[in-house]
Amino acid sequence: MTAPLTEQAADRAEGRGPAVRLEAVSKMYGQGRTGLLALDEVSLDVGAGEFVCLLGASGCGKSTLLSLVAGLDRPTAGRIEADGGRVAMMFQEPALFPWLTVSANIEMALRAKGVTRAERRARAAEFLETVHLGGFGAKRPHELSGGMRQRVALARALAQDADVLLMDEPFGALDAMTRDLLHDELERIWRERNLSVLFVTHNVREAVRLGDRVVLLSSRPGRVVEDFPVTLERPRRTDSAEVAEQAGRITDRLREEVMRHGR
Amino acid sequence: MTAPLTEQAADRAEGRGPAVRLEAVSKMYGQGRTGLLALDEVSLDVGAGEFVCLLGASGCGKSTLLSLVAGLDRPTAGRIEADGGRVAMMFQEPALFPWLTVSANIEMALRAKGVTRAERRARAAEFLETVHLGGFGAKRPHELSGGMRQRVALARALAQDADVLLMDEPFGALDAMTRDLLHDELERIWRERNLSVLFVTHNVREAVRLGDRVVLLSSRPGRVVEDFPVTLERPRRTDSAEVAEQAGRITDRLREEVMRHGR
Amino acid sequence: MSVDAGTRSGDVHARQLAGLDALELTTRQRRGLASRIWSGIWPIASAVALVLVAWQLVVLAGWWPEYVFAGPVTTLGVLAERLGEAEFYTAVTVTMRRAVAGFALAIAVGLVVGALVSRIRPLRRAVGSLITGLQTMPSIAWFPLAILLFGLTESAIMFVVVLGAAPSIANGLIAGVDYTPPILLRAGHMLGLRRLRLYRHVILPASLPSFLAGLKQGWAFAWRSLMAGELLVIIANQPSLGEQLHFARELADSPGLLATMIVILVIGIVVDLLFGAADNALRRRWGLRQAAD
Amino acid sequence: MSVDAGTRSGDVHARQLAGLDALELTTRQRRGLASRIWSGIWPIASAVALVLVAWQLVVLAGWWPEYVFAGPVTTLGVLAERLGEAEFYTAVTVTMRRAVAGFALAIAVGLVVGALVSRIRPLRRAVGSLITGLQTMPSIAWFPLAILLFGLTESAIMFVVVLGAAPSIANGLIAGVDYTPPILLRAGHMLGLRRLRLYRHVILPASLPSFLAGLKQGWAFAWRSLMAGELLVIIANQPSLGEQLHFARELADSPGLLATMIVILVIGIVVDLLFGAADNALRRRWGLRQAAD
Amino acid sequence: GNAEPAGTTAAAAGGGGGPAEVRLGYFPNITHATALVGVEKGLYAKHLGSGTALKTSTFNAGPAAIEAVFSGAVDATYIGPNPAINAWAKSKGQAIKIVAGAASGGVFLVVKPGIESVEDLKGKKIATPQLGNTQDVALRHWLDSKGVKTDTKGGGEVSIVPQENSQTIQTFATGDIDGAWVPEPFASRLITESGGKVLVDERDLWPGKEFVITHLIVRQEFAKEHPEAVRKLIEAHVEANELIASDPAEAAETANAALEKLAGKPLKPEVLDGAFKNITFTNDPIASSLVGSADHAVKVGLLEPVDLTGIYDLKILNEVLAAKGRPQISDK
Ligand SMILES: Nc1ncnc2c1ncn2[C@@H]1O[C@H](COP(=O)(O)OP(=O)(O)OP(=O)(O)O)[C@@H](O)[C@H]1O
Ligand SMILES: Nc1ncnc2c1ncn2[C@@H]1O[C@H](COP(=O)(O)OP(=O)(O)OP(=O)(O)O)[C@@H](O)[C@H]1O
Ligand SMILES: [Mg+2]
Ligand SMILES: [Mg+2]
Repeated sequence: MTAPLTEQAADRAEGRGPAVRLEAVSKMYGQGRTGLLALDEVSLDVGAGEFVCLLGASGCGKSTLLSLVAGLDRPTAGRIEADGGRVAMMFQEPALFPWLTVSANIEMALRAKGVTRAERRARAAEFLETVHLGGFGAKRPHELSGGMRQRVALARALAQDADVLLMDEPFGALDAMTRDLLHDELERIWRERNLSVLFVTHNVREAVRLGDRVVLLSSRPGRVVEDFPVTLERPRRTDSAEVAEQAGRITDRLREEVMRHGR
Repeated sequence: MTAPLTEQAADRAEGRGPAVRLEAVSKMYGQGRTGLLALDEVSLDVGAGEFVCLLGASGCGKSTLLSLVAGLDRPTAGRIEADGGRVAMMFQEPALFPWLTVSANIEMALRAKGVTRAERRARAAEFLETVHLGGFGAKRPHELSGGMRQRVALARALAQDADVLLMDEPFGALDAMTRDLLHDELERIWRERNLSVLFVTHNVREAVRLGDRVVLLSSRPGRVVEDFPVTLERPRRTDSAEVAEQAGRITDRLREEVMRHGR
Repeated sequence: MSVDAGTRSGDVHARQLAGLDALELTTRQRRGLASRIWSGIWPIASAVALVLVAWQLVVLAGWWPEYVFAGPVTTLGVLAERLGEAEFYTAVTVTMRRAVAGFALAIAVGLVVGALVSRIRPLRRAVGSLITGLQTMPSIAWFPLAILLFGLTESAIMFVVVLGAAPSIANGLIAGVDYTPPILLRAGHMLGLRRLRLYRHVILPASLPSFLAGLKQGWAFAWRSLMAGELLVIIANQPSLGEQLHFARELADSPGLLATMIVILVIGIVVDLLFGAADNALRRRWGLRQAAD
Repeated sequence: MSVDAGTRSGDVHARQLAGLDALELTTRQRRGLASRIWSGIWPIASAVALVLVAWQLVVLAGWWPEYVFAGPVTTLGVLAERLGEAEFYTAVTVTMRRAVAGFALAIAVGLVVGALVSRIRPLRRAVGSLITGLQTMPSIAWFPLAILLFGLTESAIMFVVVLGAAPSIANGLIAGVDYTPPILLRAGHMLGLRRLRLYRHVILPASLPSFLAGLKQGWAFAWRSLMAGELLVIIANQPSLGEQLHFARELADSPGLLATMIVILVIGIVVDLLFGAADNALRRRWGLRQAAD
Repeated sequence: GNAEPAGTTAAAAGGGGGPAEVRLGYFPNITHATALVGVEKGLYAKHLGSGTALKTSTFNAGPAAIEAVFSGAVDATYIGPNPAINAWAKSKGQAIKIVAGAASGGVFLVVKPGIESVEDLKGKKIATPQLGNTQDVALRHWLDSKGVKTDTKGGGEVSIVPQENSQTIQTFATGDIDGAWVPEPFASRLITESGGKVLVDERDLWPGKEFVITHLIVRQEFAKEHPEAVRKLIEAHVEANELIASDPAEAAETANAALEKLAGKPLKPEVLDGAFKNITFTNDPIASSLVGSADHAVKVGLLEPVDLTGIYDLKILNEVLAAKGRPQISDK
């Protein structure tokens, strides 16, 4: 069963189309016998200003879906519409430029928009503060820990000031506390900028904490299994009982799905 | 306060020394003003056959500690003793060899030990099954998803048949189900081989699910804040109430610690 | 705005994709064999045609008399005539044999030297820079030494070729080693690979792209050294391309010179295609190219 | 078994560390300046001493008369004498000026050609292999064309130098572009960098190591071409190293030839040190070397 | 022919009586002593006058000089017989003319001691400067005339190995070759340095003991446009040769000084003396030897038959000589 759009999302979407729409999108890597079907007729909308979380087993095609939406790859079949203006993406790896300092990495996001040098620097410092890395601007990526690199990548994605934000496990390498802090920051920015977010995570609570909807993908090939509206009032807390309860239900469904595929 | 060795660990350690012993180990990156103290007089034992989990905020020096133990880097001060024979390490990144197939990457672990070609192949296939990637042996790393790569790295580390296993967020990119399955596998192998494990994670429940002890590091510079023995009976379940309860206590302590550092 | 699989409209998203096309990032539909051959051939064919036309135009403009700068017709005539003679094939065979043998030797030497220099720090300090120094030494400077050591034999030619090519190959390897990602070295180390085995299983494969580039440069050096070296010892009954090139110039034989240059170019291009094939295979394996282009 | 910071004992763990030393993975204690200079100099000094001794021994063995193979004493005498003459410095200046100017031009040409060829697929198909083809073309083949186009001027020399060096530089850039990690390209693309800006901000910096290697090879080609090209036009009152090399050989002047070779080697080494410094800076920035070695 | 009145040229050149510049080429080589002395003593500049600048270029070998003539980068150059024949043949008689001779003689077959006769040469290796050049042809023709078989691929009873003269010095010393048919100063060097012995003096093989080793060629186009300039070059050339003839020792010194300037190193006194003694500096291009040498080359299979008729244009030289009251020179 596929859940209908939630009222909230329907509200938001009113008047204008969804920010991102996938219609029966399939993606095949390779061809013939050695080919691998990563996505199988996935249909999914992300309303304007909506926060959609994507859950699914490892290797089910979440990253693939994101790179299709970003236009980095072409679907084998189906249509993708992305009306939401500029798209920013945070990859599963930090993908920082090793030859630039941390600050310059973030400034690169502003460069394409013609921001002046001084302002770039100031904005980069701001975003570094946002991800709790103030004072690390002059370091190079290889001097950072894994989690710190991930946060720089987050800062870079946020600095782009895009309308659609695609995030691939952005908080995977962070401890619970830092994660909580960044949840708050992300929620704040999402609200302020009225962003549309497509957010991949393995942490069900995180998905419930952040999302307007939680979309569940099946194991390889990825297919939309279920679309859970999250109607809890914001601000939510990751360790609140309601989030835990909702997360529990989704986890059960996810487990069921994974088991069905014998994995 | 630092907790004493648990009885269990003390039992295990009886007769022989700890597998890994750190005595007042400090690590400074760089020098002088731009230098960064990553670890500050850390003392820590991992008993033979003990499973120790390491928790700490992002950037507090966990990976640094692991690479010191692995002998990949030298401490600025202090002593490290590693009596546990062969040491295997699973890095925070998968660090797979891009020019080798998945199977060959795993076989590389066996190569150093002079295992014959046919046996290497068979063992690699076995380990791929263990990490639920049977059938992916002929693929190359770039054809895998992030979580799949991490699992290959796990398979490679397990294939080394070492006595001490250092693991840096090995399950960070995995969904809860796959993670649970791999917890069971890891616990089984740990028991069978009587491994000594030093396991870095951000997931407190995971730490409680797996560890004999959970060691908490403070924020930068890393220092041992507290050493929680976990006496719950095995097999444990990540979603059991006892694990949740213990994890809650550790989380509180961790939060307190992180807050104290204003981060 | 929308993107259908296969077709594109002129909107922002499609333009992004077009941008990516240039990046060779997209996997593209596999085309028919005929169309792939065609797309492989037309650029080359049109480039050749363009060059020939431009050349003919220059000649027609009459800035220089034909005996100073021969036109394509004359030159291709001479070339065709040569292609009909057995001596041409002997010359190509002799030269290619020397080039391949010398290059193989240079690879062996370059590999050993590069491996040693890149891993042994005092050696690197001592002779690291000497390698580039040797590279800049013109072949003719070695001729006297070559003859002292080997007399008037083919070995003297080989000596010059190896001295020309080995430094490039060593340098390529050293650059590759220097830029091997440390994480892979650490991974190899943790897998218990030490020294030679670390070299063989981690460093060498990781340096392969750079090493391949070094090989390509090394080939160019080997070939140029050979062209010069073939004058060093002119061995009975062994015509060679270097000799032909030299004589064409000596005799102010413009069509002959141009014909020899074409032969050298064609050989160079064929060799480059071989390197290119190796390079493509490498990049495909490493996941650096995804399209079937 | 144990490892104290700073000291090592001969156990397993320490041996692992020793293995890593060779890997340059460990950060090491910063040593005193004197000891660092010493450790930089002794390998070079001992290498030079070794060569000189071996050379003298060969000469003492008396296999060849001194005028065929001069000994170090004679050679260094000639060299010292030259160092005392103004003409030597003029020659070095003239040659270096040409080398640097030609190389700079070659970089410009190589960069443009490399950039175009690496990004435009039909162009690559059309002329990609030609670049290596051109690289294998000996300098002397270009002489007639150089004189036709530029007469007996320094431009003719430059022409030969550029044709020698530009292909290497272009090839280095192309190799670098081909091996740019796709994830960085994707990241740049998502940051809104397209075409030229993607090139400038992502592809070029990512290709820098390979480009630098190409530059080094290009320098060697430029220099060799120059040594040959300086014979093309012997400009009055402008002595040059290429000329000196040629005349030393022409006159079968063994000490003169060896002295010139030493000068060429030293210049090559100095240039390599400059490249080495650039390379080290690059590697330090990229985190590819951590030790203060 | 001189179709253009001299006055026009003078007017066009601004009253200097010729082109603004005359570009002369030569080699830093003892057989080019005429040019070395003439340039060193300023004879060319003097004859050309103040309106016409002399620009000299030195070449390391024939091909570069011919390339320069073909491309119009030099107007006249001193050069050996082979490149001149090549230039004539390749351009089908359009590019150059030989307008004067410069040097004769100075070529020897130098061999290891112990080789006393042609018979002793059998099974030995003899070097020549280059396949198909005058010395190479001379050696082959001489051996042929003595009934010794050779071939152009290096086989036969005597193995002929073409190699650069500098290399010959080395290979003769190391024993890789047993003799060499080479011009000065290499012949003298083989004798003084490596104890070589002269087996044949090439002069003995030619009627009148004369054969061309260097002559002066001009670009036909240039000669057509500026016959006056050519005349002045030849006047200077003749004067240079006179100077050499009048005081050979002085001339040798001057030439050596010029060599030192150009090549960075003077010849050793004994080599200089030997070489200078063996070369005759003459205005006669010794046409018979050129034609004879070409015939020999055709005979031993190193040259396609080539018609050399018209390669000489000695009209101006003869006018200059006539003005000085000296005998005419034949182009046959
Ligand atoms: N470049 C590629 N070539 C071939 N197969 C690929 C490629 N990229 C991904 N795949 C395959 O597609 C499937 C989906 O991969 P994807 O990266 O989208 O998974 P994911 O859902 O992001 O998983 P994870 O949670 O582990 O990151 C996987 O089975 C993978 O093997
Ligand atoms: N090579 C290096 N050079 C300089 N500083 C470094 C280097 N590696 C790590 N650091 C610094 O040391 C500190 C600890 O890093 P480390 O990688 O050990 O953290 P971590 O605990 O593993 O963090 P995470 O959970 O984010 O992976 C960080 O502040 C980091 O900036
Ligand atoms: Mg993924
Ligand atoms: Mg870490």
